[in-house]
Amino acid sequence: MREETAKGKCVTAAVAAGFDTFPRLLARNAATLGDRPAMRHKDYGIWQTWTWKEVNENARALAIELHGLGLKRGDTIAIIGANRPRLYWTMMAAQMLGAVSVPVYADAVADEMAYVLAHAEIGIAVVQDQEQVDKLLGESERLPLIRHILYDEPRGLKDYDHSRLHPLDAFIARGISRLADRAQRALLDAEIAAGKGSETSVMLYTSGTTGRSKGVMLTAERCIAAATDSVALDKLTDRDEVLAYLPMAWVGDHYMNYAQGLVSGFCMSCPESAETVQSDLREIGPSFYFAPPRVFESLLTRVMIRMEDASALKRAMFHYFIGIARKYGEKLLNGEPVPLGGRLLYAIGNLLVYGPLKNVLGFSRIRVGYTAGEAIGPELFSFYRSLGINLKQLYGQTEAFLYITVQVDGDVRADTVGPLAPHVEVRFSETGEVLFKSPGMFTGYFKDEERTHEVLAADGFIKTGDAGFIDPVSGHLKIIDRAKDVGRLTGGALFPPKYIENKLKFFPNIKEAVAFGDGRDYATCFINIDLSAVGNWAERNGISYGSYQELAGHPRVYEIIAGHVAEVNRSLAQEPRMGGAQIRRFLILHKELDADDGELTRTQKVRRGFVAGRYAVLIDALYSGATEQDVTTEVTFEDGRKGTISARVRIAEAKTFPWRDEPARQDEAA
Amino acid sequence: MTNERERRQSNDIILAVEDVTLSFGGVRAITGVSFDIRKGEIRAIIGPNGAGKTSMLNVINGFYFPEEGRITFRGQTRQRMRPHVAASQGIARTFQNVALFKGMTTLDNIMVGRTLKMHKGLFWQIWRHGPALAEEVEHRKVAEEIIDFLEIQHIRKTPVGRLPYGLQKRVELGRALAMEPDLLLLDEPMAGMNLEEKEDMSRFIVDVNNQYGTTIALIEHDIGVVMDLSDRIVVLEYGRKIADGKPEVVKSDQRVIDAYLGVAH
Amino acid sequence: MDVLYKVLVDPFLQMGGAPDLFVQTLWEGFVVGTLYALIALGFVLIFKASGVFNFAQGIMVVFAALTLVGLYEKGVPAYAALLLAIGAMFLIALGTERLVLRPLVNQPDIILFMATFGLTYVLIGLGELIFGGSPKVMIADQLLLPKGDITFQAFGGIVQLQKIDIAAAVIASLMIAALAVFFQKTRIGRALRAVADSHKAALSVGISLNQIWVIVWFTAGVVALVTGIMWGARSEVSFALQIIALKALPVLILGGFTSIPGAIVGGLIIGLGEKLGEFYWGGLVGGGIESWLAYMIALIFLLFRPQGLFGERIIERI
Amino acid sequence: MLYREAGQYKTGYTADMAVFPIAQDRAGIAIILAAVVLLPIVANDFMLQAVMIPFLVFALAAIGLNLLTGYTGLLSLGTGGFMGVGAYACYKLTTFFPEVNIVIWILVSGLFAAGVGVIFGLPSLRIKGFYLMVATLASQFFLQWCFNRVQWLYNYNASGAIEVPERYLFGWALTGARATPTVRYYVVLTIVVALTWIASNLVHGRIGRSWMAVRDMDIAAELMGIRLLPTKLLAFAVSSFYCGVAGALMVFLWYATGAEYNVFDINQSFYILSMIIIGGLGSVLGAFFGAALIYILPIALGFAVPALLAPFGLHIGADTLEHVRLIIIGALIIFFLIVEPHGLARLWQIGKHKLRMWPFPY
Repeated sequence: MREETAKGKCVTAAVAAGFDTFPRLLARNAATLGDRPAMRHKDYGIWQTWTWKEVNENARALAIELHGLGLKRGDTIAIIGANRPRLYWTMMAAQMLGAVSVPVYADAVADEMAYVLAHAEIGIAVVQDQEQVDKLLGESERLPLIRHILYDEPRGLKDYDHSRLHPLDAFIARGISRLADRAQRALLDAEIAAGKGSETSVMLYTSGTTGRSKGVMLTAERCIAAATDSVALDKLTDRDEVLAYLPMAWVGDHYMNYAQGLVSGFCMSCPESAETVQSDLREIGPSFYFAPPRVFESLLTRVMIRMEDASALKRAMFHYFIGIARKYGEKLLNGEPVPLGGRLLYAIGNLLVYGPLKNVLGFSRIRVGYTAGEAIGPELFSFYRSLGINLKQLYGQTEAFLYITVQVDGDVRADTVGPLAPHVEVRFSETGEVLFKSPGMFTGYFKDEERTHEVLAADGFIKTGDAGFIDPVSGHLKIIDRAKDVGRLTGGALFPPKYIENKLKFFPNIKEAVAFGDGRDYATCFINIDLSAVGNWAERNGISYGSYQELAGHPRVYEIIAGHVAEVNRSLAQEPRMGGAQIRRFLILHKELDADDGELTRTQKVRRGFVAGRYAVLIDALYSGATEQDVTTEVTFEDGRKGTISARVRIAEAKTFPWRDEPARQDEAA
Repeated sequence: MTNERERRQSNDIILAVEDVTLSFGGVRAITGVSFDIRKGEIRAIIGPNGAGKTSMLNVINGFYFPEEGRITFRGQTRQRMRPHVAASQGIARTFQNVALFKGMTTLDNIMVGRTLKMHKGLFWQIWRHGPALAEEVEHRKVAEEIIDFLEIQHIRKTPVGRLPYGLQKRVELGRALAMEPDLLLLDEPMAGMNLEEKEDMSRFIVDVNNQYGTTIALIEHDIGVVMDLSDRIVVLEYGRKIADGKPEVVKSDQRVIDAYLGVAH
Repeated sequence: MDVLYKVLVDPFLQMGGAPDLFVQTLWEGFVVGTLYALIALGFVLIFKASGVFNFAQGIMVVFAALTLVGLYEKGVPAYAALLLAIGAMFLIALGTERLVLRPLVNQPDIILFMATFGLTYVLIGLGELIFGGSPKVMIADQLLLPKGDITFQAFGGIVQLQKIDIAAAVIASLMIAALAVFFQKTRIGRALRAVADSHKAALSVGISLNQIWVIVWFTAGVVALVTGIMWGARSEVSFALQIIALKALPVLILGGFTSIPGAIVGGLIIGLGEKLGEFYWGGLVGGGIESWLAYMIALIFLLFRPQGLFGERIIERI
Repeated sequence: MLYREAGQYKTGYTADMAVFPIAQDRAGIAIILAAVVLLPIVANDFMLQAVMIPFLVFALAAIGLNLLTGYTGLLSLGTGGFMGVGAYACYKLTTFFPEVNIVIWILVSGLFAAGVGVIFGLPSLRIKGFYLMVATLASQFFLQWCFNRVQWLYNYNASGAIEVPERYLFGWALTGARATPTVRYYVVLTIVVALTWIASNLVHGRIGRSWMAVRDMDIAAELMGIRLLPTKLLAFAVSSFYCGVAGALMVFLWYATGAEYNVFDINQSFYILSMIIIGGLGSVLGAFFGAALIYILPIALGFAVPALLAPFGLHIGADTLEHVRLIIIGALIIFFLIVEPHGLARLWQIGKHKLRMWPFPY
């Protein structure tokens, strides 16, 4: 059964009826949406497009060939590369055979990758290109299990030994011809029929802010159930368009694009390359868009920088109307009353600024936009909303696949992550940690009973590791910080580092910030300046610099940052229970925190503990009262070579503000 | 990799130059030079400035007419022929100082390389629908493959005049490739490039020879590049051939050392 | 057969039959030729020094003559008018350098050519605006140019030479001689030659490029004035002259854009060719072929010698 | 600013290679077309007869010249001559075969112009640049001479001019004294639009690319296998065809009564050339810009200037205005060469790019 809606065939209603594995959903879409576009890929200059029928055919062809390679129910198969239709098809194919697909971060260094592949007991790896093939062959003695490697792009692989290497396209071609034979078809259909929703369909390795990453096992039916809820919530239909640009290994991509795509039948477009995401985004103009806060952040930074070069008149107009937007934009979006004059000004602004701006950014057609992964600066958040982009926050994690809370249209706030998602339950531990039960929740970590138990409470709730509370006013969930990170100053005042860092990071000039203070007398922080923003400022002010390090150390840069820190302190002073956590002293790091040095996770989150250890000398200096400190750090370059850089880092005092001291953790009772 | 190439290239001669002599108003540019190029090999022509290298290429693709000597390309011997004939027989080339069509985009430049392969006449062109358009699309596909091959997607629709030198050289190579030549003449493909660009370019040259099995004759000053790119090298000096053979042989040839390696750098 | 006779045989019989007419025609051609040469000279001067193909040379001729006559008609004494006309040419040179050449420096030739093309429009407009579009009579007497003619018996007939023509030929020759001296002997002249070779060289001589351009355009202007006077005196001063001035182009093609002797020889070839052609062959096709014969001669000539009479063979390099 | 390109992605090469890939542009074109089609409803005869028809005719000629000079890089001063060929050919044809519809003859006469163009294009193989320009002058003056001296061309009329006979199209008087501007306007419009479309098709295809290749770097073009002579001759042929048709339209649908040989004199060539210089070499659109600026602007001034001066008791005669017009054109040419050597078309492109990037500066 299917309902017709204005936006086209709304297939979500059909889900309940026994489509409990992805292969079944695919088959359904091929039947009901046959010739509607399912996937696009910008290749050879145009958006190559595959209909649901074709996708189904190709996936089936791959499946039968993988079967030929001996891929069995319960086996694992690795998928490594940028978002490519063929790689998504292999996922589908694997699931047809009841195998578990394990997407792996393509930018992981060979060592990291080898660990995951070994741990997941991978027998067959499907990769994008030569780069990945080389990684695998390089680590082959650590990966004895790998029997076959399939690749998408033949470039440069011509002269490789092809006994274990296979080009995907040849595979598909062969599979299609093989499926011409009824027996083969029957065999495949049998496999699909044998599939059970309760089987693990995908395993996502969470990069984990601590320790080695763990394989989160998700079952098909739960994934589909979760996706079905959110699809219904946001009324996604086969008329929607998304751009699949986030790492396939990340839950966000698997949920937003893969699961929701198969459930709702919308079209998923893969960018030409990482460099062209922006222009591809502009071309596609997705109607459903997800991006982590850092993306919105850097985007805003770039917007501001580009506007700096505009003519004075244009700049004035731009800022005037942005002001108007800040005043009325969100109200209009939330359907709150706005004076006629305001509506008029906003309309003009929309013609002159918002419309064109959204157009060049590729946001014109966004109907539903989400951000999550970490708290987003309120200013930043409302900036996009004020342009008329229906941007919402959600809170979730891999173990929950994905939603725990999600904001609904018309009731969106910057400082909360929204009410509970459909069919989700939440409770709080006495320490204020959030625990949840959700439709999509995982079945455990692969080969890691112990850690599974760590997070799985006796009553079947899952620990999020985040501290938060339900905001009495809105009834929305409010996340303060990682539970274990929320600390106390010796004075007893609360110290939520993330919370502070996010406030700092909203300033375009500040790229990354790491705050310290737990068990100390006062709060301090490291800061990474944003090279593009500050660099641009430096050019305009005729300040020459040779390197990040040089710019970071520049006195005038320190002035600017000090100003920002003071701003943050002011706002902290005004908030309940946060006043004590004002930053007293800070320093600007001599190098950018980098995933290759293990300072960030692959999803660009700070590895707090690691950083603290690595820069202990600097932290000591922050509390010793020294005004500068020498430090030597080992770094890893793109090509994997190691080297060291040393610097003398200046330490600055920050302006603080008086605050009304309140009794600690009173509204946490909620 | 190298053994791969050796496997690919056979011993049959694709082009033979026999005691060619060329002069401009009495000035001798080339004197009685003979050498041959084997199918599928990368052949380098080196020599000090004014040794007649470029003139040699110009003779090969019919831009200059030699006074004496014969040129045999794929079995056909001739003394003089027009450049466009050479082109139609499968000889493409790039130029010492980039000779792109400045007013046109990267894509259009490459499409020009397809001209010889396009046949729909004025009548169809007028409508630019049906056959003409079909043909256009078909060749656009080829062009896009080349663009993809040379990794210049991002400048597809940029007028080449605005491109940096290194990219222009790459586009020019693309334009030549679009002709699907049997013999590709490269006149100092890496002149004025920085190290990284040089590495890219040599990778592309090897890949071309590899992927499409194109025979390549190139002039290059960077001895290092020449030595590890080419299968065989001809050395010219003052329009005369002073050495010919495998890199290692040429490198150790005394005359070459005196004439060139010694002084060039 | 008959046609062939008319074209290939008859004209030569006529020449032989009436040598006096033949000489007369030659003379005509010679005079016209020298004047063409004079206009061409203007082109060459500018092209040599600034690499500009000065399309406005023709209108400069007209404008110069018009100014002279126009001023005279407005009551200015002849010689004063002459000086003022020279002054006007200087102003044009100055204006052109400031408003056209300087802003367009380092632009491709074609652009500069187009600019002089715009200049032409401006000068036509100005000329008509100030002095009106109607033809004027050159003030030959006031400038003490000779009138009447010399006739003498020769070649079995009467040859008649207009004095003004003789004057024209003489003055033109003087002019050319003067320029030759100017170029060979004077410092500026040498500087100009240097410019032709390379702009740097010119600077080394210690004259700014801008100055040189002004000088050259001014010189060309003076040449134009002289041409205008002579031509005006022979027929009349009108804008039609501008079209005739275009005949300098084929002359240039024969002579080459940079060679002064080339301009002279070319001018004579065109002048003679044109007159003879018109007189002996024009009749066959209804006359008036003067208007295009010059170009045809140049065209045919080009096909055999693209680089011109004195130009060198170009070897294309890539 | 007006552009909303997000979501306008191309899933096929046909769409990607379209002349107007952006929806907003297509909309714009549609609006303009609608406007010119509906114009006669609001416009008076003067507007049609003295402004629109000539504008279209000149634009067509300019396109023709632009194909030769702008796209193929062959400088030509023979435009007037080629236009003349068209006009005279059309006259002879329609007087020989009065029964055949004049519109057909107008188009066919273009072919004659093309033929002549090819003949005078032959030298272009050996000579280039200014030398070639002089060669085209030869054609200009020779043809002009023919129009004047070869009486057969104008049927030995005493006046020595073409006298346009009355011709009809679907019962409407199309040429001659009784033809209304509206009818003539529509016919001219149709022909010009159709030929413009064809021109843009040509320049966007293989032929156009070969032309531009020859223009930008003829040696390289030859080494790409492009044969210079045929390519250049084709350019001459097509260009002359356009000029020829323009000439025929000029005499039969603009003047509508007759024309003398000197209509097609060298000044006509200069006039058209100045249009493509200002409009922009190597741009079909530029031809229209150029025609508009060079032809319509002065007319506008013709009304504006006296109106402006009248209050101060100043009055300008028509001829004075004509002189001023020349000065203005000349000044404009120089001005544009200085500010933007690539003409209005380039300015338009820049403006368009700014609109697409709005609010960003680049």
